[in-house]
Parts: sequence; C-alpha cells; structure tokens
Amino acid sequence: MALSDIIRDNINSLNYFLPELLLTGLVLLMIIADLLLKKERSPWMSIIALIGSGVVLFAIINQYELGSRSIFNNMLAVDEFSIFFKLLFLATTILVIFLSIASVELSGRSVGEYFTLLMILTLGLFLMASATHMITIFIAIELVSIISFALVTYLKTRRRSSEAGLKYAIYGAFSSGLMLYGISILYGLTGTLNIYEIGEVLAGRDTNSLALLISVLLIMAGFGYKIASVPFHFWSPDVYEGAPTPITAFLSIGPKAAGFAVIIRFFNVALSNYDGVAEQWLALSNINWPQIIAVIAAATMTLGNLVAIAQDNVKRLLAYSSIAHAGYALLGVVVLSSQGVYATLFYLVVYYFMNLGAFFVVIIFQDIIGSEKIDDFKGLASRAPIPAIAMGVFLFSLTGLPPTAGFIGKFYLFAALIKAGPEFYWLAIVGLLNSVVALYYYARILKAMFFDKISEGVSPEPLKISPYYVTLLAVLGIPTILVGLYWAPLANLASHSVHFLPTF
Amino acid sequence: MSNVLSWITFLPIIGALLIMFVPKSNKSLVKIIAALFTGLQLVLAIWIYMNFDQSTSQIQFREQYHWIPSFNIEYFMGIDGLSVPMVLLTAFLSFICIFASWKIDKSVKGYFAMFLLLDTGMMGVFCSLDFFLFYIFWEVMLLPMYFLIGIWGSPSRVEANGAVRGGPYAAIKFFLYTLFGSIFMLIAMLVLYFNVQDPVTGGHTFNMLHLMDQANHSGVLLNFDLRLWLYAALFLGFAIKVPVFPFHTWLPDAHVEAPTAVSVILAGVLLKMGTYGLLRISFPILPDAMRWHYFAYGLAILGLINILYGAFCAMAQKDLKKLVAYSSISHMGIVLLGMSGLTAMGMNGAVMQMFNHGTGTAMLFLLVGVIYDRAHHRQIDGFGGLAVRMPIYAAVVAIAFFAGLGLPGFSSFISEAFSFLGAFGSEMFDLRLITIISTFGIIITAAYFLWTFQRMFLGELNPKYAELPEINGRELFTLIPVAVLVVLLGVYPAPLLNLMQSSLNELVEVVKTAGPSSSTLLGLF
Amino acid sequence: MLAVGLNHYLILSAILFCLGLFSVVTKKNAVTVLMGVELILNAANINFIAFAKYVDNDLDGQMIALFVIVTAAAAAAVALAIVLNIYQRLKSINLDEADSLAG
Amino acid sequence: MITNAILILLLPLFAFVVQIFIGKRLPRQGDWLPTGAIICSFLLALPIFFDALSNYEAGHVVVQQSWEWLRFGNLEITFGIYVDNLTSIMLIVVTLISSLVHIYSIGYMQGDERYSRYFAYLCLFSFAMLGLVLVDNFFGIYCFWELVGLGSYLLIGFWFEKKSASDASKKAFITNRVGDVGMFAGIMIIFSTLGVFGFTDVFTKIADGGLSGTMLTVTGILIFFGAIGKSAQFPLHVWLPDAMEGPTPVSALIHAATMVAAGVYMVGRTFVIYTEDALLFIAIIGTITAFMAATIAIVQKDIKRVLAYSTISQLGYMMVGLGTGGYTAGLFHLTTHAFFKALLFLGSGSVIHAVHSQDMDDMGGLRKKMPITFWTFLIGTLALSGVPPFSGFWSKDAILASALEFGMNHSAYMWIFVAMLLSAGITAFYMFRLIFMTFTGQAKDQKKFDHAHESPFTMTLPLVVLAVLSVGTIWWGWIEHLLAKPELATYATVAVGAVEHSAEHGNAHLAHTIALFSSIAVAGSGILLAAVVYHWKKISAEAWGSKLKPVYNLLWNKYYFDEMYEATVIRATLWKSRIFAAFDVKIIDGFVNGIATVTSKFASLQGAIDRVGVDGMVNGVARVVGVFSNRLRTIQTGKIQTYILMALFAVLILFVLQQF
Repeated sequence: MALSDIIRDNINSLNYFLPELLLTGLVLLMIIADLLLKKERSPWMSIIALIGSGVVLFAIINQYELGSRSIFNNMLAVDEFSIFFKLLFLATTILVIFLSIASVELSGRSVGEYFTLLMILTLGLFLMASATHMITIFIAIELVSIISFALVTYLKTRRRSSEAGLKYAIYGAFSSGLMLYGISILYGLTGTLNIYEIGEVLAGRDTNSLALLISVLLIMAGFGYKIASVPFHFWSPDVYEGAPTPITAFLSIGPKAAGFAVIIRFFNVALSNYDGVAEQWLALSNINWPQIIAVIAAATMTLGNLVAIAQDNVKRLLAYSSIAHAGYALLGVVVLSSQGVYATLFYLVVYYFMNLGAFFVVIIFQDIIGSEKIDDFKGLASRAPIPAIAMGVFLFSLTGLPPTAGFIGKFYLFAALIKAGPEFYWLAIVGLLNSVVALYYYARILKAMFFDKISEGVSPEPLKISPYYVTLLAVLGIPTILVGLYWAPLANLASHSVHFLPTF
Repeated sequence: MSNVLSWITFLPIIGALLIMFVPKSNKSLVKIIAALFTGLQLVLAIWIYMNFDQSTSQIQFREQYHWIPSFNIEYFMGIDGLSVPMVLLTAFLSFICIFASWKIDKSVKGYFAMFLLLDTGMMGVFCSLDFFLFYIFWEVMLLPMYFLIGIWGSPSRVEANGAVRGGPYAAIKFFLYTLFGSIFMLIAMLVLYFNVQDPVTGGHTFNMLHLMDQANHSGVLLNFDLRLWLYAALFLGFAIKVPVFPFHTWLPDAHVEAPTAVSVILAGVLLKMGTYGLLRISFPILPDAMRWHYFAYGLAILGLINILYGAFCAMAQKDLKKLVAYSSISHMGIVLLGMSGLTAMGMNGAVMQMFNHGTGTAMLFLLVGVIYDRAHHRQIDGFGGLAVRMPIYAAVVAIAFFAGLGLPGFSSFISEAFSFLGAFGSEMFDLRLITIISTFGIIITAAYFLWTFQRMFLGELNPKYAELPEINGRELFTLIPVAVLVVLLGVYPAPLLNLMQSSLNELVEVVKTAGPSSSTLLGLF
Repeated sequence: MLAVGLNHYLILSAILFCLGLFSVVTKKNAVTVLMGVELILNAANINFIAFAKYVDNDLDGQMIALFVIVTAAAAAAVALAIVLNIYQRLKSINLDEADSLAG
Repeated sequence: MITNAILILLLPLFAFVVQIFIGKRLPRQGDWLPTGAIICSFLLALPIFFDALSNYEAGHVVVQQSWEWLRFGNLEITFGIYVDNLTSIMLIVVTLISSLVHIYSIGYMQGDERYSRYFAYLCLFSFAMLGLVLVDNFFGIYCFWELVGLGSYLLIGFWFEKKSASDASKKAFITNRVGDVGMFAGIMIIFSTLGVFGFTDVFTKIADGGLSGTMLTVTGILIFFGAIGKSAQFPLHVWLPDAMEGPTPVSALIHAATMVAAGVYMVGRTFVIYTEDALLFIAIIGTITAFMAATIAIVQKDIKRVLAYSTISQLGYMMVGLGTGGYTAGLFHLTTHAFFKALLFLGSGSVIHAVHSQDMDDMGGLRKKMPITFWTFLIGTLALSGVPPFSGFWSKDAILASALEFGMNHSAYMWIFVAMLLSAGITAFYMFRLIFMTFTGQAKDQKKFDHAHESPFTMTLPLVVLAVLSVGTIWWGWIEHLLAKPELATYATVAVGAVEHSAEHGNAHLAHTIALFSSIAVAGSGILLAAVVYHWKKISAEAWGSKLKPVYNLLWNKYYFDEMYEATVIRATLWKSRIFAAFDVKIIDGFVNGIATVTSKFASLQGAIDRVGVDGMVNGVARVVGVFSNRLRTIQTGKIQTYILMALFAVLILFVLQQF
C-alpha cells in the first residue's frame, strides 16, 4: 500500500471517528472548564459532561448511516457491533454521572477531575469496542485501566479506597504485562498484529499449537482481567468494595462490557473461521479455545455465586454476583454462533439495567443509613418501600426470573447453548443450577428487607426518598420489567449488532 | 367474549394495579376491590363453563397472537377439558380465599396485590398453550408466593435444636425447590424448541400443539435415550410441584408457615400444576418416554409411595396443619397412580381427584385457620372435646375429614375410587399389585383423620377452651360453598366428569399410541 | 562464532519475564513489584522487536514497543501516585499490610 | 313398586336432612319426623313384600330399574334398584326393626343432650342400610357399605365425651376399613376383568366364563373381606364388643340386627361368584368366629358384651350356613336372628335403663320388677338357644344340618359341624347364665334394685312386637322356597361349588334328622348346665374359674386379640409413621446435610480451615453450598500477591487441561 493511500485512508477515516473526536474535545473542554470554574460551582461540570455526552450520542447514532468500514489502516472498525457497544458505554456513563451527582460519598470533593476522568474512561471503552489491531487493543485496554486506577482511588483519604486502587493498579499492570507477552508470542507466530491477518495466517498454516496455546492463555489473562472472570477475578471484590459506589457500578458494566467486545472480536476474528455470513462457525483446529472459555465460564459462574453466599456486605455481594454474571455472558461466546453473540449482547444490555439498578439502591441506602451490611438492611421495606420494591425487581432480574429482563437475557443465552447441541447441555445445567444458588443469596437481601423486623434501636420511621432518586429508579426499573414482557425491539437491536466486520 | 381467557387471566392484575392507587388507610376498599375482581373472574369462569363445548376434545376459546416473532414465541391461550376444571377451581378458590384473608391487617395493599398477582399466574398456567408462555406464568407465581409466605406467614423463630424456622425459611425453601425443578423444565423446553418444526412455517416453535405432534419432531428428538432424559427433566420440574416423594419436604414447611388463604391456594391449586404439567406437557409430547416401562411403573410406584408415605407421616404429626399438608402428599399420590395406568377411567379419576383434592383440602386448611385464629396454636393434643363447645365447627370439620378420608357421598371418594379402578384395570401395564398396596393408604387415612378428630373434638372438653367462640358467619361463608361442592360432586360427579372426559379420553388414546413413527426407536427398549 | 539469532532474544526475554514474575510474586515492597511488572513488559518488548526483525518485515513490532514504553510510563506514574497515597495512609508500602479488603 | 322402592330409600334421607339442620327447633325436638319417616318406609315395604309372597317363586324379581350415573366414553356406570325376594325380606327386616328401635329410642333417649341429633343419625343409618339392601351393583353396595359405617361411627361415638366411646367408634370405623379395602380390591378385579358393576351383569358375565378359576376364588375371598369387617368375623371381630359403648337401641339396630348382618346379606346377594374354595374359606372363618365368640361370651360380666359376643357367634353361624352351601339356612338365620337379637338388646336396654348399669353383678332378681322385659327377654333367649318352637331353633337347625351334610360329603370338614354343635350348647349355656344372673335369684345391688322399674310403654311395645316375631314357627316353610339357592338354571356354569355342595341329596335328609335331635340335645344340656351352675348353684363358677385359670384368662381377655393388634398392627403403624416422619425431617430434608458433614470431616482431615455455619436456610443443599462458599471465600485473602499467584496457578491448570 502506497504511503499516499495510507494517508488518504487516515484522512477519510476521520469522518468515521467523529464520536471519539467529539469525546476528546469534550475532555479537553472539561479540563479547561475545571480550571476556570470555581470549585463550588462544580455542578456545571456534570452538566457539561451530560451535554457533551448527548452530542456524542447523536454522533454515534449517525454512524449507523455511514455504514461499516475499517478505519485508520485497519486499526479500528466502525460496524454495528462497535456502535452497539458505544451506545451501551455512553448510556452507562450518563447514568453514572447521574448517580454520582446523587452520591453523598462524592459530595464535598472536587468533582471536576472526576467527571473528566470518567469521560476519558469512556473514550478508552469506545476504542476497545472498535479495536481490530493488537496495538489499539492494548492501548485501549491500558487507557481504560489507568483511568480506572485513578477513579477507584478517588476517595484518596479513605483507606479502603486507596487500598483498592493499589491492588487494582498492581493487578492491572501485571495482567497487561502477561497479555502483552502473549501478544508478542502471537506476533512471533504470525508476523502480524492485525487480527484479521492473524486469523488468515493461523487458518492458512499449521502453527505450533503449544506456543499458540500459551499465547492465547496469556492474552486471555488480559481480557479475563477486564471482564473479571475466574481466575483473573481476584481484584474485583476488593476493588468493588473499596471504590466509590458509582465507580463500582461503572466498573461492573463499562469495562466488563468492553472486555466482552474485545473477546468476541478477537476470538471470533483471529481464532475462528467467522465470515460474517454463516450462523454458526468453527474454532481453528489447532486450538480448542471454546473449551477453555467454557471451563472458565462454568468456573466463573460457580465461584462467583458460591462465594457471594457467604458475604454480608451488599456491595461485595454484588461484586461477586457481577463475577458470576460475567460467567453467564461468556456462555454466548462459547457456542460460536450468531445466536450466541446475540445472546451475549442482549444480556449485557439487560445486565446494564439490573446491575446499575441494584447498585443504585445500595447507593441510596448507603447514603441514608450509612451502611452496606445486609444486617443493617433489615426492615427497610417498611421504611422505604419504593427502593425496596425496586431492589426486589432488580434482584429477581439478576436471578433470572420472569417476568423480568434478566430471565429473557438468560433465556437467550441458554437457548444458544441448547441450540449448539448436546455437547453443551452440561454447561446449560451448570448455568441454571447456578441461578438457583444465586437466588439463595439475592433472597438473603430480600429477606432482610422484607421479612425481618427492624433491628432494635433503629427508628422505624419512614425514610425520605427524594423524587430524584425515585425517577432514577424508575428509569432503571421500568425497563427491567418491560423488557421482560416485550423485548422484540431490544432483540432486534441486538440481532442487528451481531455483525462485526468480517474482513477488511 | 372472544378474549375471555385473557380477561380471566389478567383481571386480577388490573385489580392489583387499582389496589396500588388506593390510599393506604382505606383497607376495606382494598379488600372490596380484590373481592370484586376475583368475583368477576369467577363469573367469567362460570361463563366459560356454560359455553364450553363438552363434546369435543378440541382446544376452545383459542387466542393466538405473535409475541416475539424472531423467536416464534406466541401468545397462545386456549383450554380443553383438562384445563377447564383447573380454571374453575382456581377462580373458585381465589374468590373464597379473598374472604379467608379478610382479617389480614399487615400491609393490606401489599397482601392483596400479591394475591391477585398470584391469581394471574395460576390462571395463566392453566390457560397457556405456548410452552414459553406457560413457563413465564409458572415462574411468575413464585414471586408473590415467596412474599406471601415470607411476609404474612408466621414469623421467624428458633427451634429447640437451634434451627431457624418460620415463614421466611419456608418461603425461600419453597422458592429454591421450585426454581430448582423449573430449570430442568427450561432446558427440556429449549431442547424441544430447537428440535421441533412448525409444520406451517418450518421454524422452531413453542406451540404445544405442534410439540405434541410427533411428526414435527426432528434432530436429537429422534434419539430415544435423549427423549427419556427430556422426560426425566420435565418430570423433575413437575414432580417438585406435586410434590412427589422425595421432593416433597418443602411442602409441609410452606403449608404450615403460610397464612391460611395462601395454604389453601398452595394446596388447592399449586400442587395441581405439577400433575397438570405432566398431563399437558410430558405425556402428550413424549408419549413413548412415558410408556417406557421404568417410567410408567416408576410413576405408579411413586404414586404408591406418596400415598402410603404421606399417610404415615400425617399420622405422626402433632401440628394439625402439618397433618393436612401431609395428607395432601398422600392424596396427590392417588392422582399419580390414577394417571399412570393410561386408562380413561384412571385418567378421569386422576383429574377429578385434582379438582376434588383442591376443594377438599381447601376446606381443611380453612378450618385449620379458623381454630388457629381462636386458640393461636395448632397442636392436636392441645385441644379436646371441642365438639361440645363448637358443634357447628365440629360438624364442618367432620364433613371435611370424612371427605378427606374418601367416604362415599363426598367428592374425593369418587375420584379416588376411579383412580384406583383405572390403575388396576390398566391394559398397558400390570399395576394390580401396586394398586392393591396403595389402597391400604385409605385405611391409614381413615386412621389419622379419625384419630385427629377424636383428639381434638371428642372426649372431655379441655377447660382452657370453655369460652372458645363458635365459627362465625364470614368463616362459614367461605366454607359452605366448598362443602356444597364437595357433597354435590360426591353424589353426582357427572357435571365435572363430562366437562373433562372428551379431552382426557383423547389424551389417553394419544399417549397410548403416539410416538415416533420410526420403529427402530422402539427397538431400543 | 555463534551468530546472535532469534532464539537468543527469545531466551533473554523469557528470562526477563520470569525474573519479572518472580519479583511480582515475592517482593513485599510495592515499588519493587511495580519494577517487576516493568520487567515483564520489557520482556515482551524484546520479543516484539526480535520478531519484528526476524519474522515480520513490517514495523508493527517496533511500533507496539514504543507504545508499550509510553503506556508503561503512564501506568507507572499512576501506580506510584497510588503507592504514595498508601504510604500516607499506612506509613508503609508493604503489600501484605494492604489487606483490609478480603473475603 | 319402583316408586315404593325409591320412597323407602328417600324418606329417611329427607328426614335426616331436615332433622340435622332444624331438628332441634321442631316440636319434641323432631323425634316424630325420623320415626314417622321410617314407619312410612316400613309401610311402603309391605306391598313389596307381599308382592314377593304372592308370587312365591324362587328368583322372582319384584323391581329392577337403573339410571345412568356416569359415563366414561362408551362405558356406562349405572345406579339402580334391584328388588328380589331376598331384598324384600331384608327391607321388611330393616324397616321394621328400625321403626321399632326409633319408637323405643323415644323412651330410652329421653332427656339426652343431643336427643334430636340422635334421631338424625339413626335416620342416616337407616337410609344407608336401605340403600345397601336396594342397590343393584357392586360399586353402589360399596358406597352404602361405607355409609353404614359412617352411621355406625356416629352412633357408637354418640356419647363422645366418654373416651371409651370415642375410642370404640374410631376402632369400629378403621377395622371396617381394613375389610373394605379387601372388598374394594375384589371389586377392582371384577371391574377390570368384566367391565361392569351391576350384579346381574357381573353374574351373567361370570356365567359366560369371563372370570373363573383361581382368580374367581381370590375375587370371592376379597369381596368376603368386606363381610369379615362388617359382620365382625374372625379376625376383625374386635370392634363389635367395643361398639357396645353406643346407646343400646343403636346396638340393637346396627350391631345386632342390620348392619352386622349386611356382610351376610352381601354374601347371599353375590352368592354365585363364590367358588367352592371361596365358600370353604367362608365356612372356616365362620366356624372359628362362632366358636371363639361363644366361648368368650361365657365369662363376660357386661350384659351387652355377652350379647355382643353372642352376635358375633351367630354371625359366624350364618357364614357357616352360607359357606357350607346352606344358602337358605344362612339367610334364614339372618332374618330370625335379626328379630330375636334386636329383642334381646332392647330388653337389655330396658334393664340398663332401669338399673343404670351394664354389669350383671349389679343385677339379679329383676323378674319381679320388670315382668314384660323378663318374659320377652326369655322368649328371645329361648330363640337364641335354639329351643323349639322358637324361630332360632329352625334356622340354627338348618345351619347345623347344612354343616353336617357338608361334613358328610367332605369328611375332612366334619369338625365344622362338631364345632357348631358345641357352640350351640355354649350359646344356650351363656344365655341362661345371663337370664339367671340378671332376672332370677337375689338382687346383688339392693340400691339399684330398689330403684329399678318397668320401662315406659314406648320401650315395652317394641319388645312385645319382637317377641311375637321370635316365636314364628311358621317361618321356615315359605322362606325355604322364597330364598332358594340361586344355581344351575340361571347361572349354569358358575357356582361350581354350589353344584358340588348340593350334589348328593341323599345325605340331606339324614343330616336334617341328626341335626334336629342333636341340636335340641345340646341346647337342653346347655340350659341345664347353666341352671346347675347359676340357679341352683350346685357347681361354683368361681371355683371352676380359678381351677381353669389359664383358660379363664384367655377367654376373659378375649383371646388377647386387642392386645395382639395393639402390639403388632397398631404399634407397627404408629412406629412406621413416626419413622417416616423422622425420615422426612432427618434424612430427606437433610440428606445433603450428611454430605456436608462428610465433606467438612474430609476437609478437616486435610487440615483445611473449617468454617461451617451459614444459618442453614435450606438445610441440606444450602449448608453444603454454604460450606463451600465459606471455604472458597478464604481464597480471597486480601493479599494481592496471593491473587497473582493463584491466577498464575489457574492458568497453569488450564494449560495442563488443554494438553489432554
């Protein structure tokens, strides 16, 4: 390819890169604004962030009309798949901004940097969703990681927050090291870092499968760290517990979903014969990675759920539950079919609502009663019925019971597994048994809120829940139920987004 | 009235929504709304009964709409002779139970809203003909049930041995058990879906009528071993609900800890869902698996175990409500036994038994509630001689007990007798020995009911209860309709029988003969 | 004379990788652990450059190495800031003492 | 006629419904309503009876009509009425005795707290009993079979404040249920094989060979189980003596004349289904019952219990009659026994009413105080003892003859006749023992004696009526013809046994003659011995009692049947129920509990940290999961380097896994 072609391609690509550019501009604007605005006028920062997000949203939707293509010399892909994730990330960001505004934890601190960092993080997620080259993948992941370290440590005067940040940083740096080493081996095996070319090379010639396995396992360490799957999940409970709750909520969705985007794209493009047409495709013959992921998925669900049972801190419990949910979402990756990818995408959207919702209820109660312990949730249903009922909806949805969105999400995942044939029945059974286990610990929270009497010494007076909270709960809760009853639009969106660029 | 099934299913939900908007203080309005909507539901159920064509086994009052086209999920409602009695039973008991709940005063709004939601779930299960829809309704019932037992059931307490028992415990136990069962149902449902073709569109389908047509089966469904596994998975889901030994231990807890009306619904309607599911789904969709000897005999033997085991356990109980709970296990065993022989008589007997157990056990639980409200305990030995003090109550209990022990003239006698006769006369399987052993259950049943009656009502009046008030008008109002039904159907069961038998006779024929056309499959026996 | 070939580079990087792993796992000092991570990253870098020379004639290998150096610096900066913060809280940067979040 | 039959059935039902709901508010607490209803039934039964008499031929069917009740596909289940000679006689017996008992009860139950309820129950029982007699199919007879059980339960336990009464009623019902299960099994065989319930249909199909051989024998025996329960045959006879806790008129009606005879009636009604082996079984059971009960009666002190055992014994006679082929004899005895036993019970009721005690040690010399009662009672006793010309003589003689004939044809079973003959002597002995202890001699309890008086008119009238009927020498002739054994002509190939039984007519005449004289002889000697012991006191009963202590104890304790059942069946049932219940709680509920324990034991062996103890929500699974959960939780040490190591280790495992 001639140099001029390359330059022309870069310039032409800018058009497709508009959302990211806008986001970059927004970040710059916010940095400047933060300098100019006085601290006490910090609400402006969130407003700027929200307005900026709105603009970016339009840019993203606009991308649907531009059509799919590969940009910046195959560094990034703009396709329905990435657009879907970008929408999801932006939605997450917007909601987390709202949660942060409400959060008492964050009040009284300078929030200018906080929102700025949040927007940079979003940019990193955007890149992760569209990266098609190992360089962009690595950089995007690093961008997300580094910013997350900072955000987790945001409450720097609080010991738990600092400690969480430290663990997160060390674990993150370490796992990117592993991933990078894996990428380097893969590079050695194929001579390229472009995932399409990697796929072609691996399909075309017989590679040393041992080396390939080592490299894939090491790369999986990096990806697995992002989605917090076993055995790379260890950081997550500690970080989730230590971080400010809005950030925890964000981490449990944004980077996790981005991790899935990368995993799906990488494994299906580089390590299988995906052609964008067939409904079902196969893994490359010299590495049985679906089996690895199947084992990881089963282990992730099981461990996440089992350990969650013993928790008595709601936030930590939700951390383990989100580990388990990563395991569920992985089920869709295992089967190598458009049905599977579709199910994973669908599940991530559903998970967005129910998980954010659950975290939000925790934020509310944490702000009001100052505790995240299950024991302190006793009798809250009578004191604050609306958040309690909402919590019920979210938890049932997380369990996967009809008529909530969570059931539909799980239904699609298991349908994909069953469709793939009898060799995956075991995984479906493991997954479903896990949801029984999950019910057990989710029900503990419900039991405390609904069945148990208010602890002695706690006043039984009703808690005041501001309309702002109620509105946010409705925004999250109503879709959780509605999607459970009629999900055809969402299903269409997801099935539309299954197609990532098959070739460049 | 073309959408009568939707109306009858969703009316309670409308009521529940209305209740949400009633001010908290206006408790009686909440109750009136609940009574009104369940009453309307009952009226619709009666309308359905009047307009139901008893001569055909076809699906009637059919409603079919696309719901999620991409997955071929339909909103498909319809009823036949198997569902109609259950619809009637559900509407009837729901209405009765609203009045049995009249004295609830803890978060009244929540209670009645939950109750109505439960009502919708139950009705939906009996009306839906799309497996997916069926599953949704099946699960939807769990949530209100969980809260009804947990919040309005008896409070948590610590037993002598340190175990925590009470409503919350029973609620989660019930929930976990049922969920455990239903996940296997879900898997079986998906396997069926992906291996059945809609004959019209060629796509996969959840439509039960298509699932039942063996000609539509393909793929792994042609593998007999897998069909057996599927049957087992479905059976597990349904068996827990019935509950079949050894999956029954949730039942005594749930029944005992639940408030009276909820116990009535649990025993009266929810248990029937298990056997209904077997008849609606397992039998016609996988008839060859049902006919597999180990499964057919297994079913009969499980019925036998339920009958005897439940009866023996009932005899050992000291808590009246627990006794009634175990008697339910015993009586549901008769249903299993009746259906296992694949005879018209047994099948009709089994479904009649489902209905009659629903009414009979409802009476029993209502009566337990009456005495509990007065004496605040249920220990059988703690009473004595109550017949002197509460003759009317004693008389009603006697009716319920004699109905429970299968005395001729009461409805359950007919259904028990026909279940036994049907199973005994089975042509496909030799169930004679099993049936004869099962009939010993009726001796034990007589023994524990009479023994209980003696301990509670006969003998010297316990002076502690010398001032116990007699059963009141509201309670009688809930009991008399049920009692009338029990006696009427005991003397002349034809109205019930004629309602169901076209469909059931057809079902028996189908299950006896249908199966994959390929004879090589059957070679695997 | 033995020509320096691809294998030598790979062996060197493998040794570096292992050393990095070793210090990450064993050292108690947070800064030392971060240095271990740097070793791992640089081991990967050596791989990249070696492969770029011997396997690929494109510039991908060199490019990613440059990026790694940059991002590693950024990551180290943030990580060290956090370590500093921890030191202020705990008066220690022993990783074993940062275990209040567990279970 | 059909209207009559239906009205006979429905009148008591109607009276019951009215009486139970508003009886208390009616004048005289409504006692006239059930009484009137049953008397009407009696009057309505008369034309039916006369119809049978006027036709005077065997196998005559007065009325037969049935209606569809249920329909299963093509299978029609009907309910109907079937009245033949046997039914018409039974109708008369039931309605007449029931009427008399109703009238008697007006006096006897006067002033009882639940007076109106008593009549309702009595009426309910009459309805059920009449239904049992009238119904035309096996299913129906089973239904009414259970319903008479209900009536009996309610009436035995009428004075339920007494523990013994409520115990007795429960015992009666449950013991009957045991027999009923057998009967139901028999019905199941019949229905599953033949597909019909109706008597005539079943008989026709059996005649056509639809059911035969061993299976038919088994069926017959199973059906007979019902009769074992209801007619208090060995080994299910234990409930009847206890049933004497009920009011005495009830004992007369239910536990002497009608319900307990229902078993005999049913065997008679379904006679053709019994094969030779089945009949032999019936005969043997009957013999054991007759002899055993008679011996027990010797030592009883309670006047009603003596009569109760006597009833059991006489029911055994009837069974022997039927079993040895004396179809007519058995049913004849049923009829005569109904009258004189009802008479005896009512008479004893009159005595009890007078002295307020049932213990014969409290009585004596009552002849002077209660002349009507005495004389009627004496007639009854003579009838029961088999003294000519009283009715019992004729019927018992017929049974003995039948047994003897059977023994002559099958010499291995001669002992049946011997046992029967002995029992006849014993019967005479204990009945006169009763007479002597109660009515003659000196009053043993002076206070009670002074208080005693003749009963009111409503009570003595029934006694007189029944006494008249107990004389009936006239009976035998026409009844023999009316109740001819159903065989050959109608059911040609069926009753192989029946054919066999009557094959050798040559013995019949001889048997009759022998039986006639021997029965008079044993009755006479029985009476004589009783007189010697109890009237003239030449032999001391006490002395002999202590001399034969083991025998006496055995009899006094009724062969220890109750104790045996208590120790075996009841204990075992309760034990089983407790075991099962415990099994439920301990094993099933906590089976994973066990696994949890094993797991944790194993784990502690491994030296792992044992942190058991989630609050065990769903005991089993939850606890196991909880154990795992807590164990797994400890992985999360909080130390970052542990995490890294574990992750590396896990990657290694994945790597190794992939190598296989």
